Amino acid sequence: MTHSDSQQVDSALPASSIETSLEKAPMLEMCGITKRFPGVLANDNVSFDVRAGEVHTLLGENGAGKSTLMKILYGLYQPDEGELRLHGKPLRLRSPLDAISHRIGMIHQHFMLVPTLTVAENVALGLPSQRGPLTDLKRVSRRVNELSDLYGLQVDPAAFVWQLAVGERQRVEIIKALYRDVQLLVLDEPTAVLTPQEVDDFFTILHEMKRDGRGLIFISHKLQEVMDLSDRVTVLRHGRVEATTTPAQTTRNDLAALMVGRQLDSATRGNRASLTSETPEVFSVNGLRVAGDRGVDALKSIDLQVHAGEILGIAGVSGNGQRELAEAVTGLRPILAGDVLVDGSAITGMTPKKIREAGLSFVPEERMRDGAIGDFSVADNMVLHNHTESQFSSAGFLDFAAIKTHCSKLVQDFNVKTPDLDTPTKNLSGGNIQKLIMARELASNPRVLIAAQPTRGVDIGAAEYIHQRLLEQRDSGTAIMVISEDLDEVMALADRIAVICEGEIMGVLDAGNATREQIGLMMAGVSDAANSQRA
Amino acid sequence: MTDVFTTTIVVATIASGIRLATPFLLAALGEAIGQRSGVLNLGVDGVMLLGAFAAYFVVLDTENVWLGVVAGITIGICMGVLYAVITVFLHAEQGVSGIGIYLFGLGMSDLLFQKLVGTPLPIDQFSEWSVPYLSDVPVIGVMLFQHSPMVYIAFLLVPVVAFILNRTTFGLNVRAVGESPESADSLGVSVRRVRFCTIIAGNALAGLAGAALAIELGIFQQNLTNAMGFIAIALVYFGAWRAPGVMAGALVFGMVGAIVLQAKTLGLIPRSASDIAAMAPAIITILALVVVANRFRQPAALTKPYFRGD
Amino acid sequence: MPRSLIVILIPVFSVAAALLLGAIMLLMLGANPISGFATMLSAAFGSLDGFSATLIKSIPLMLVGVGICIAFRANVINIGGEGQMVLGGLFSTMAALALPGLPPLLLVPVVLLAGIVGGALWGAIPGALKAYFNVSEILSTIMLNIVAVQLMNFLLRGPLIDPGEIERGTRIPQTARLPENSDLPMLVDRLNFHSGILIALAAAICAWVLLWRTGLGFRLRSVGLNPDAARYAGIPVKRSIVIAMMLSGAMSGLAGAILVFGSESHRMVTDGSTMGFTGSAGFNGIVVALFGALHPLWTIPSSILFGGMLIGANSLQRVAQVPSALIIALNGLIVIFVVSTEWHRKRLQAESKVVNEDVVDK
Amino acid sequence: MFKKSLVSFFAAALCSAASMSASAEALKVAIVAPSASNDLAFTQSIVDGVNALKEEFEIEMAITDGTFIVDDAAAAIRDYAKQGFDVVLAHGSQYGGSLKEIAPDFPDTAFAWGTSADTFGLPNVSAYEAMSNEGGYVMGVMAGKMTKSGVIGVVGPIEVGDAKLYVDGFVEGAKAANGDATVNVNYIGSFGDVALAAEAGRSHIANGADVMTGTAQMVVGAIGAARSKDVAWFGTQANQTKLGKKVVVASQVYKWEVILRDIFNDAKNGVLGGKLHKVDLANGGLTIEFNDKYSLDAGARKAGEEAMAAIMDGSLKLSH
Repeated sequence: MTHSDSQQVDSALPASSIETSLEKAPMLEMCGITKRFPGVLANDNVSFDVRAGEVHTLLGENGAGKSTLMKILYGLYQPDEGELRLHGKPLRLRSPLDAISHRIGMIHQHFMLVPTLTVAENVALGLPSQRGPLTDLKRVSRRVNELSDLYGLQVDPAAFVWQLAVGERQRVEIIKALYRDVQLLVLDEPTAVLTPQEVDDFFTILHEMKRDGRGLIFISHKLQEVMDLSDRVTVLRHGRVEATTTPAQTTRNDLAALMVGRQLDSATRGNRASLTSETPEVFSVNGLRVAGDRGVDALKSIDLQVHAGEILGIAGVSGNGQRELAEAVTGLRPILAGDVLVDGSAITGMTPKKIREAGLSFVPEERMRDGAIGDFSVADNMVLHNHTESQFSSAGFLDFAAIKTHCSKLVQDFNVKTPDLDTPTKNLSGGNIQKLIMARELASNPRVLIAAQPTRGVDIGAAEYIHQRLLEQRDSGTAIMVISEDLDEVMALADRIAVICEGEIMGVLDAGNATREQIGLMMAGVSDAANSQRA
Repeated sequence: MTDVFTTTIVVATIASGIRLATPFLLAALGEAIGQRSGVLNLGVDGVMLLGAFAAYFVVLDTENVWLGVVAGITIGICMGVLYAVITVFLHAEQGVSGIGIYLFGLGMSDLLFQKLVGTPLPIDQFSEWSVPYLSDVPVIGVMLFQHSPMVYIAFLLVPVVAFILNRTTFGLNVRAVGESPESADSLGVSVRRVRFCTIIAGNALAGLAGAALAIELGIFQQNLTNAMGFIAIALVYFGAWRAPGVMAGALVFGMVGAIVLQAKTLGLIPRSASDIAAMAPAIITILALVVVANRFRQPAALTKPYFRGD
Repeated sequence: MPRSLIVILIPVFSVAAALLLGAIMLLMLGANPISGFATMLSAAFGSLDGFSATLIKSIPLMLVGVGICIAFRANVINIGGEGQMVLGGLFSTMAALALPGLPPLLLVPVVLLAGIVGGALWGAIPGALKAYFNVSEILSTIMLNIVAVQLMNFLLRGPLIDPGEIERGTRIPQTARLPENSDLPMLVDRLNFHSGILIALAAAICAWVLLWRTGLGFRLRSVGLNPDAARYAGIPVKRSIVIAMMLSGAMSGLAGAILVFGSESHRMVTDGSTMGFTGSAGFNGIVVALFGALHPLWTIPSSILFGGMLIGANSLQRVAQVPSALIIALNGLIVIFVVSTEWHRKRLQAESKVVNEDVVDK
Repeated sequence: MFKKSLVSFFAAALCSAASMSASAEALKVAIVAPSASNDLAFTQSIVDGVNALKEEFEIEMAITDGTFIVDDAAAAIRDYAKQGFDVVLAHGSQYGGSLKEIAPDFPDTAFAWGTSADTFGLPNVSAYEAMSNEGGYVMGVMAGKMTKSGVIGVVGPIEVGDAKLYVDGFVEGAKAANGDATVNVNYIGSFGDVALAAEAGRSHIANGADVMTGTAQMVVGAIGAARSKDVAWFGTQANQTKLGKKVVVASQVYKWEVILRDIFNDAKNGVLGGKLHKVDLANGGLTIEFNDKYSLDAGARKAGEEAMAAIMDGSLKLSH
């Protein structure tokens, strides 16, 4: 089923046409790379190259082998087979230090910044100092300022990284790379934390770097960005190269098909919920004020309402209070002011257990940290929240037979692929773990469901399935709040969209006629757009 | 008359507090360096004991206190290599392996003492060294500038350690490795090498602390340190992982001990309550930990072994 | 199969390596290692007397070890076993002194319960400090050990002292002989082999049931493995940490009570140090639990083995004049070797599992 | 079966290695003591005592030292009794409680314990004690005469037993010799904390003490302080001159052989206990050993010797 598709695409893109469009000799080549881990073939004879002044995108689902390949390029892993060549010469990278000495840089998806150090210290880290054993932060700061001016990256070298917003942290990462004068830079999903407008600025910087003759490897699964930015695109699947092509020679749908291995159905979006003034308001948040981790208010008096049978999407750039919102309404974070109501009665300040009993379920954003216990079995994780209920325990002792029966039903209902119920959950794929969590949270048919980043890092097949289940749940009358940084997801799922920025709701839009641009502006903190909409 | 008497007592108490603080300070500075790079070493007390025995044995043999100091540091370095191999290369759980080091040091120092020495013969002690000019200053002179050389070394190490941590490339690496080893690794800083160095430096200081103690006392005995190493670890938390803070902690601990001791000597504390008074340093440390734990965060990677690529 | 065998054999090999080092040390001490180990073996397991002494010695190790297991499963490292044992001893002693008239059937459970309460209380303090004030339990337990020993000295020198000691003016810091009704019943009178071992075995089994068969154990383990996920699922994480430390302390407290009521002297004595009362069981229990893979049931054979080592060490000292400090050093080496190989054992175990999953998948 | 034969093989191998050819008449004496047998203090005194009698009696001696865990000591006592030792010396007052329970199980074994004055009314238990307040008094008198600053320091462990007796005697003597002298007593609360004992010594010196004493094994720290500041020191339990050749004035030394002789003779004659034994100045069980290298003020020494004589002839009664 999969091979015929990929072959079709391959035949549509003869290798010769690629050659003609980019004649320059490659700066870096990775030839026939194979990397095995116990039980996994992460890279299977992968070949990949980058030319100076080019953006070469690496596209693929989670687990397709992108990060392994890039870790090999950065000296973090050694390939089992294959070799690297830089400017035609064989290259052996034993550690990041080797990569750095060859002016290869990497901006990781999770920023590699030390929060307790200043910007200048982070930039200086790992570099020899002009003053021998002593640090030379003055000189570093000067150079940081120069680079800021040159590329338009405003950053205060004396600021501590923990004080910086996410966008600023990314700038620090870019400055780190520029300071080291990288000739080759790997960018791992760099736009995930940016507003659409910030993405534009970011692309300008990348174009600037291309013009300097640097080679850029761009890793993303946002197909539109890939089409906009790339000179070439290589698609990885199951550790193998599916195709290398250019945006001019392909389409978004073709890329998606290559990535997933089959043609995707066009978005299966059910009808929008039809809300009338009579639709009961099941979940609401009034004047909610919540403190962030650093003591500053993360949420500044926000109001939200979700009706029965409705999905409210919360859109926004990461770190604008989404996490705090989810934690506050689920009882995991103290509330400074305001109320949270389920069916009109306040659940403010209750323990998470009481809140769950009031009919609120929660799919957390960090599934392996907050959603499930990796070392627990599938069955244990299924009853994590309700093992005390009389159906599963009596007199404090757990009834394993009842738990097993309950779980095997859920595993079937939600199509969780697991060898058995005793398998440690960490051995499942991300998609299956997320399905497990969904099964657990929906098993009680909750009045309210809070789903944070429900499909982040999940393969496309599982994501489709999860979206389908969310829509079904909505249709059965649950009030659902989907918090997502993936604007496409919010626009596809939500009936109404609330945009959050710096702890404030910039406005609530009707999903039917909201545009990306409008939402993008609101994500950046412009609320005017919303005002006109509200009427 | 009473005024002079009181001043003398205050001066003596403070000087006594400084002396009591010295071995704690040395050990705690070493522990702080290790912890800033993300390594907890619960074996300090064991290393101190081995350092103390090594110093005692060498001074007994050579009658040269400085050779004893060298012996203490050397044994500390050896134990540091052992601990570094265990925790950095073999990824052992730090809390428990530290207990292993402690038990090993506790047993081994006693075993060696019984077999190699037996009778607790006295050894040469440090002679006090008065700082020229400064020691003649009234009050302050006696209090601060008439001590054994170890006291000066310990307190001079405070700015040295602070300087290394805050102003040098190595210190920058240490702080980065303790907070975010993956970030440091991604920039080519070898997490292993940094931790190896800090562990060895920390254990060398623990060995030195033991040597300082044994030579200061002029004697060795089974379990000479009496859990000092564990208290030194607590002082690192007390001092929020900063050298001056650690110094403050050691001084508070030493001063409380000295005040209790002085009060007992003068009969200000009834003998029936002397056990209760002996709890004071521990209780004060717990209270301080409560305050510090909420104000300061420990190095984020503390106790966490680093695996590349996770 | 070979891989899973390796997984089992690694800790055995690491202990063997430590013992080999111990043999080298014996040689350097001028003792024949073979006859040295033989002395230890025969003293600890070679006769009924020796074996009963070994079992008696293993009681506090077993109880403290089981407590360590419980705490460790909730990701709390309890280094306060020493202090908790002291408090257990003090509370049970006070109960026996306060209620001398009760019949044995009542008094024995009462004093043991008092010991449990004392230990639990001393464990709950660092638990609460960790849960609510973010104070590292490693440090607070160490400090509380210091406080406990001074408390013991104060009470045994003052309020609890044997009135006879005041009369005679000798003022040995010990209580009067505790009421005979509170003596632990003997299993074999001739060997002074008391029923404490049954209590310890029962406690180990209870701990296993608690951890793997009850909702409370489920919650403790989930908090230990992933406090964030536990919190999200509505499990009270802070309370669970306090409970884990309380249970752990209770085990040590029980050990302290058994030390008092199963002792030859049937009274509580202090030499001014915790070690004099506990025999370092609070620390050795960590070694025992670790060697027992932090599993309450494996802690049983582990504690008997280490109990035997301590008995053997005493006889080694008597027979071959090898200081028993050797055994402390050897215990340290065993910890070091076991912990150093632990990560590799786990990795091998995980790898063999991953391979198995693949087989199942296909 | 196999196991048993293996064990017996090892046991046999062991016996041949460890046992000495003991004649039938040899008196088998076992010592159980809390600290090391070469500690220059309490434990060494009893070992030296038994050794001193080796010429008079044919003695086979076994020692279990460093037994600060009371129950381990109890196990050792029981074990020696089982093995058929004639005399078992429980050398530590904290062992009394255990001995009281063990002794009735072995009516044919002679037990002796100290320091104490309590035989529990058992026919096979003797108690022995050292009137250490007597030597303490004598040295207190010398200290009172010697002091120029008028301040004397005492470092004690915990205020119990033998330590308390010695300190009380010393304070009494010092006060008797020099009514104006201040005697600062500091019980540091531990038998083991050498560093604290050292600092307690320094604290005395800082408060003006020019003569010090102290008792229990942690005083080696305080002697170190005395040594580094050249402050005179009086020792007890064993001759402590080795610990400070320049500062130790004199030591009260326990000569347990004086009473052990009686105990051994009794045991040979079938009297297993029920007696109280005392070492004191009068019976020569306590002696004051002076350090020849220390030039002691003749007046002070004379005052001390006079006090000693007065105690020995009974003309001076101490308050204890």
